Amino acid sequence: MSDKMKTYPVVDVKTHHPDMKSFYFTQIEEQIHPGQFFNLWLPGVDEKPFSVSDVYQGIMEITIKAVGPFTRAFMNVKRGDLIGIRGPFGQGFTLHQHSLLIGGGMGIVPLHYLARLLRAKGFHFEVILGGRSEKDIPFVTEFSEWAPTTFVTEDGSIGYQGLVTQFIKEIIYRSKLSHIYSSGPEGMLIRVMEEAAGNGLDYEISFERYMKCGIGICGQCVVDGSGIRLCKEGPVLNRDEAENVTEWGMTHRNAAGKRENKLS
Amino acid sequence: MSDKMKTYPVVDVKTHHPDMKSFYFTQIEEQIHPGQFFNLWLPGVDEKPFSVSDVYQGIMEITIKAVGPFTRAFMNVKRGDLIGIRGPFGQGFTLHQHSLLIGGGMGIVPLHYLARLLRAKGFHFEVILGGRSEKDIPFVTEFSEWAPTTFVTEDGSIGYQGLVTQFIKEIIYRSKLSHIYSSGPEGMLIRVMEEAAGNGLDYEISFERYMKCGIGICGQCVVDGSGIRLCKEGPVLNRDEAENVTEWGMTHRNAAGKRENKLS
Amino acid sequence: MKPDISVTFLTKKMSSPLVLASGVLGLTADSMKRVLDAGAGAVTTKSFSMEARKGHPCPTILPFENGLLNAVGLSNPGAEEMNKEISKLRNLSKGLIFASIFGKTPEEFGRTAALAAESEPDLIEVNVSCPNVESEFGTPFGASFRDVEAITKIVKHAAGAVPVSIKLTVHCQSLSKMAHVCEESGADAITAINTVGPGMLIDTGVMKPVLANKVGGVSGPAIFPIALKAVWEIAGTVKLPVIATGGVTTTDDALQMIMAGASLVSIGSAVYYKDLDVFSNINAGLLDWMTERKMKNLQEIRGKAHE
Amino acid sequence: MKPDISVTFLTKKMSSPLVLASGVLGLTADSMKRVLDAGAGAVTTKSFSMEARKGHPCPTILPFENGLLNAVGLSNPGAEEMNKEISKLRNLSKGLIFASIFGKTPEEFGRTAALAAESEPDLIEVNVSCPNVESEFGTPFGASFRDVEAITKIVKHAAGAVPVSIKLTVHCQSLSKMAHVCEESGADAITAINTVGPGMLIDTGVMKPVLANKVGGVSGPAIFPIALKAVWEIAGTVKLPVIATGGVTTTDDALQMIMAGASLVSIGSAVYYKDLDVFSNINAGLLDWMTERKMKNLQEIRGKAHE
Ligand SMILES: Cc1cc2nc3c(=O)[nH]c(=O)nc-3n(C[C@H](O)[C@H](O)[C@H](O)COP(=O)(O)OP(=O)(O)OC[C@H]3O[C@@H](n4cnc5c(N)ncnc54)[C@H](O)[C@@H]3O)c2cc1C
Ligand SMILES: Cc1cc2nc3c(=O)[nH]c(=O)nc-3n(C[C@H](O)[C@H](O)[C@H](O)COP(=O)(O)OP(=O)(O)OC[C@H]3O[C@@H](n4cnc5c(N)ncnc54)[C@H](O)[C@@H]3O)c2cc1C
Ligand SMILES: Cc1cc2nc3c(=O)[nH]c(=O)nc-3n(C[C@H](O)[C@H](O)[C@H](O)COP(=O)(O)O)c2cc1C
Ligand SMILES: Cc1cc2nc3c(=O)[nH]c(=O)nc-3n(C[C@H](O)[C@H](O)[C@H](O)COP(=O)(O)O)c2cc1C
Ligand code: FES
Ligand code: FES
Repeated sequence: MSDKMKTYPVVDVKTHHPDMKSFYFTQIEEQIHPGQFFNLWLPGVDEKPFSVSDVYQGIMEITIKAVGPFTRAFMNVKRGDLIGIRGPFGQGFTLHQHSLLIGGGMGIVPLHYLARLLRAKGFHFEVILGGRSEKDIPFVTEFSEWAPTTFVTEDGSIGYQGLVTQFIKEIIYRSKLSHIYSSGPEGMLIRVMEEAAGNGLDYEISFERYMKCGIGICGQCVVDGSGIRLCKEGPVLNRDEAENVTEWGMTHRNAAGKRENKLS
Repeated sequence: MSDKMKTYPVVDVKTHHPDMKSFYFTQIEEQIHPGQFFNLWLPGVDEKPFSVSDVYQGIMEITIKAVGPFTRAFMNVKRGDLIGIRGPFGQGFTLHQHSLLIGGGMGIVPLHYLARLLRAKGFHFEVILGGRSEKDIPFVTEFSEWAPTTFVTEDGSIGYQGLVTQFIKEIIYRSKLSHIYSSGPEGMLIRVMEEAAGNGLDYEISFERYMKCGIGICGQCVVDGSGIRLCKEGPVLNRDEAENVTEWGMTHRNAAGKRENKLS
Repeated sequence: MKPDISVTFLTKKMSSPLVLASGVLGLTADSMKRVLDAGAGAVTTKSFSMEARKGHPCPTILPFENGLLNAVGLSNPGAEEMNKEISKLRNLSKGLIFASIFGKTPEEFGRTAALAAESEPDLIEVNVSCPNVESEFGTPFGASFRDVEAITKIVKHAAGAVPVSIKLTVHCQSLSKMAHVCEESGADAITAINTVGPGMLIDTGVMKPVLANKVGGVSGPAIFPIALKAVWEIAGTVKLPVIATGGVTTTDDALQMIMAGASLVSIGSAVYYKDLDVFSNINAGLLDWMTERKMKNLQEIRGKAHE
Repeated sequence: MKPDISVTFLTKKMSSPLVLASGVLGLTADSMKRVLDAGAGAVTTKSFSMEARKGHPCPTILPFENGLLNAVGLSNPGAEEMNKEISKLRNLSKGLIFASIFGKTPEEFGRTAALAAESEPDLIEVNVSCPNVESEFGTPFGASFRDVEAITKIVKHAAGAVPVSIKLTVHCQSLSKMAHVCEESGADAITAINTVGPGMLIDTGVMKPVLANKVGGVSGPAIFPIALKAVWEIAGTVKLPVIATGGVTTTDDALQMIMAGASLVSIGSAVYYKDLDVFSNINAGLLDWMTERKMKNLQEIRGKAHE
């Protein structure tokens, strides 16, 4: 896998539910860091960015939720189909002791692979996962097995009813955690940043912006403030980097590069 | 130095006589084998092939005799002038014990560097050098110092009067030599090949043909028979390779690639 | 005396002859500031039109063995939005700002230029040569002497005091004639070249062209000699300053462009090959080269390859 | 069943779809035999004219970062000498022999074709597109629909029973229109493409263009996507078989060309990049690829990228 386009066969598909599936690929030569992403090309359709949800025994897993034309088309991908893959792109998470993983919705995806590596290192970590309802939360079983995990759903279908951000402070203090990893809807991420700052904690957060090239030249994924490119210097930013960005929660750019107000 | 064009300053010039000079270059990174050649570009004039006459203490020596427009123009090159150098090209000599070096005229040039390396290995070798007269024989002093050397000139101005080929057999037997290196006018080389074959000896001979690209694609330097390229598989050929060539002494190709009869 | 790589372009001083080429990171004030901070003397915005354009579906940009293939499809947020970025950037940096524009008709080029001029960029660069919109607009304007003449005149008129550079493609009958046309139509500078081709890449697994647009323009190291020849030809033909663009990734490339006659050297794809360090690295490389040769300024070597 | 890479070109069987491109090692029977022995299904001679030509002074061929730049200047020993080589090669090998010709006028193209036909090559390839002789002959004939039409007709007539392929350049207004012109003028095949550009390289030490001819055509990996697009466009337009040429160095490149519609794949610069093994390596690569996919012959994938 590289910056250049190459197609790989899907070696397996796992259906979480009809709108969320994992796809498996082999022939992974390079080291892939959790939080990095790949551009997946569905020939004849489009190419979009997706995080790595797992790398295990030489097999890479990508987990996709149907939310629009591309991801819906992807739900029809079957074993043996050829998918174009470019990457891994961007900077991922670095591994730290005593961390709290805070994930919301499909943002949970990169935290899954992160959790596998933290666990392999024998590091202590805890997890808070949230979503609209249980079916919006991928990898419930794995996280539950791997670490103390708090679930929070809007409809209470699993775990607590509420928002993940309500539980951060308590867990940090209870378990003496010193590093935060987070990924999810931007509204949640902003609250995480505030919590972390309030508690003087370092963090690494994975953000999303509209991406095209993945290789840092089209300018589509730049954020206001520092002008950094999320596909290249991100998608995972540390505290210094994230705090220099001025557009969180306010604007993002659409496919034309036009600023739109962000509602999430 | 590489296949790509780059200019290097001449760091020194040594005048053997007004029509024969050595030019020195530094910045030699690669290993250069004796018998290999470089293409030298005199900006605004032309680019032509020249053997390496020496590499010593990181300095490369090229020795040129004025015979036509290009080489005459080269006699005006001074210290500090920039010369384009591409190479080293082709296959050179391999190092053997108990060898006889047979050189004629400017063909002596590559044998000089070969002799330096044979000597550095502590190998035994003897030398026969010929030319029209003493001034056509480069490196008289060095060869005389380095090995038992027989000089043969047409005018008797140094050594014996006659042709080098008259002395081969005698020296081989006297000194129990088993390998022949040769370079010089093609007429001489053909006689050397005959002598070697007659005495069942292996040899490595450096041949010349009109060259352009130096990188094996223009086809200018191919020889009839095996169709090998002297710039790539040569200029030094071993016995098997040389015997498969059918055009020695008969034809060669001019700049248009047209066969001409060879008179040398 | 220490050598100086600053240059005067038209009437303005630049700290470096290096320019960010249009289409690369030229979307927002903050990202362009980053490039200026990285050492560029000027930045060119992504080409913009009156209205926003979404561009083609992805893949739109693909590295191949020795270059990039792109069919972004001139996606841009439209003149109004870009003008805001230009004005914002003006307050953030002292670097020069070149506004790149395009249109579907000569008249639209004119209207876009008039809009762009409102933000008072240091130059309006007129992209008459993008190959990515062919199927929509027919052959690029840059292939036609008549179209280039019409566009140059109309844009010059609309741009008022803002100088105008016409960005040419090698895919025309004669670059020197085209350069003459630009000069005679009132252009203040010429940018050369845009991408070459177009080209294509096919994935042999699915047996389909990889770019969503099937074909795209070739940029990067692959096109360097072609761009150099174009710059040399144009600089040898007209007196206008030339902004050299195409495959520059090293100090030596930049020097070659300047020796061919370039006033400025524009860098796009090298941001992929060398990341943003490419600007400071080439600046430093130019200084070293000049120091070694005891040169004072780049004027001493400009156009030398014509002698 | 084992896959088979042999192909039928026009009426003749070839052991491999690979062809040696004109201008590379195509000077003598013995060197062309070597290329056929190395795995090519056909060899193209160096382009020849009525009379011998010395070509330009050196340097004539220069590697750059990602390709070759050449201005050999169509040096060749003339038709008479080349006919001898072709006849000699016929006796040495079963491989197909393509005779490449050029002329200074359409009439001279005709006369050279008539001469070339005497040695009964399997194809006469008509080099209307060499950029290296521009200054001598003006713009290459390949840029003009009218010239290509005239040359195709005259050569077809002169060639008698020998089929004719016209070798096109991308530097014309429309490749698809040009392909139509060839088809309608009676061509039996189209070869695409010749070198791109021309380009230039400058030595920053002496500040001069490096090629003696100053400018030269670009070939090799740098031009692959441009050649691929050209082949795809031509094969999508006309029914004539296409001999694809330009930057092919790997099995994947050859497959892309075939999927774009190429009947044969011609290889020039790769002899520099991969040496003569390139032919046997790509042959083996094609066989492996077909074996993995249980394909029987290349016909199954030809033109697939158009679907
Ligand atoms: C770094 C990164 C990692 C991601 N990882 C995953 C993942 O592991 N699993 C997953 O299901 N989704 C992931 N996404 C989101 C995924 O890219 C979008 O869901 C997908 O592009 C939507 O395309 P669509 O055509 O189905 O929907 P659309 O209707 O086109 O869009 C739906 C949403 O996706 C966003 N989107 C659309 N195109 C892009 C694009 N090119 N780049 C970024 N966002 C886009 C839109 O802004 C909108 O918010 C990730 C996004 C980024 C930037
Ligand atoms: C592998 C090789 C190594 C050589 N090493 C040396 C050397 O170390 N010192 C030295 O003085 N000479 C050497 N030569 C010969 C040298 O290349 C020619 O003397 C030179 O090219 C003559 O050019 P000119 O314009 O001066 O003469 P011209 O009048 O053009 O030619 C004089 C002679 O040189 C031959 N020649 C001309 N051009 C070429 C060419 N491009 N390639 C090969 N032969 C050519 C001609 O056939 C003729 O025999 C070598 C040649 C080869 C092929
Ligand atoms: C991704 C990408 C987008 C581009 N977009 C534009 C554009 O919008 N307007 C334009 O005039 N040129 C555009 N170009 C062309 C570049 O400005 C430049 O002319 C060309 O790429 C050659 O320079 P380079 O090799 O340094 O990239 C684009 C090039 C690339 C690679
Ligand atoms: C050194 C060299 C010489 C060439 N000479 C000719 C020629 O005489 N006639 C011709 O039609 N094409 C000539 N070409 C062009 C090639 O045949 C081919 O079209 C081009 O190089 C692209 O293919 P490649 O990338 O595989 O080399 C020459 C190319 C090179 C590199
Ligand atoms: S997606 Fe193109 S710069 Fe980030
Ligand atoms: S000199 Fe060109 S092939 Fe040998």
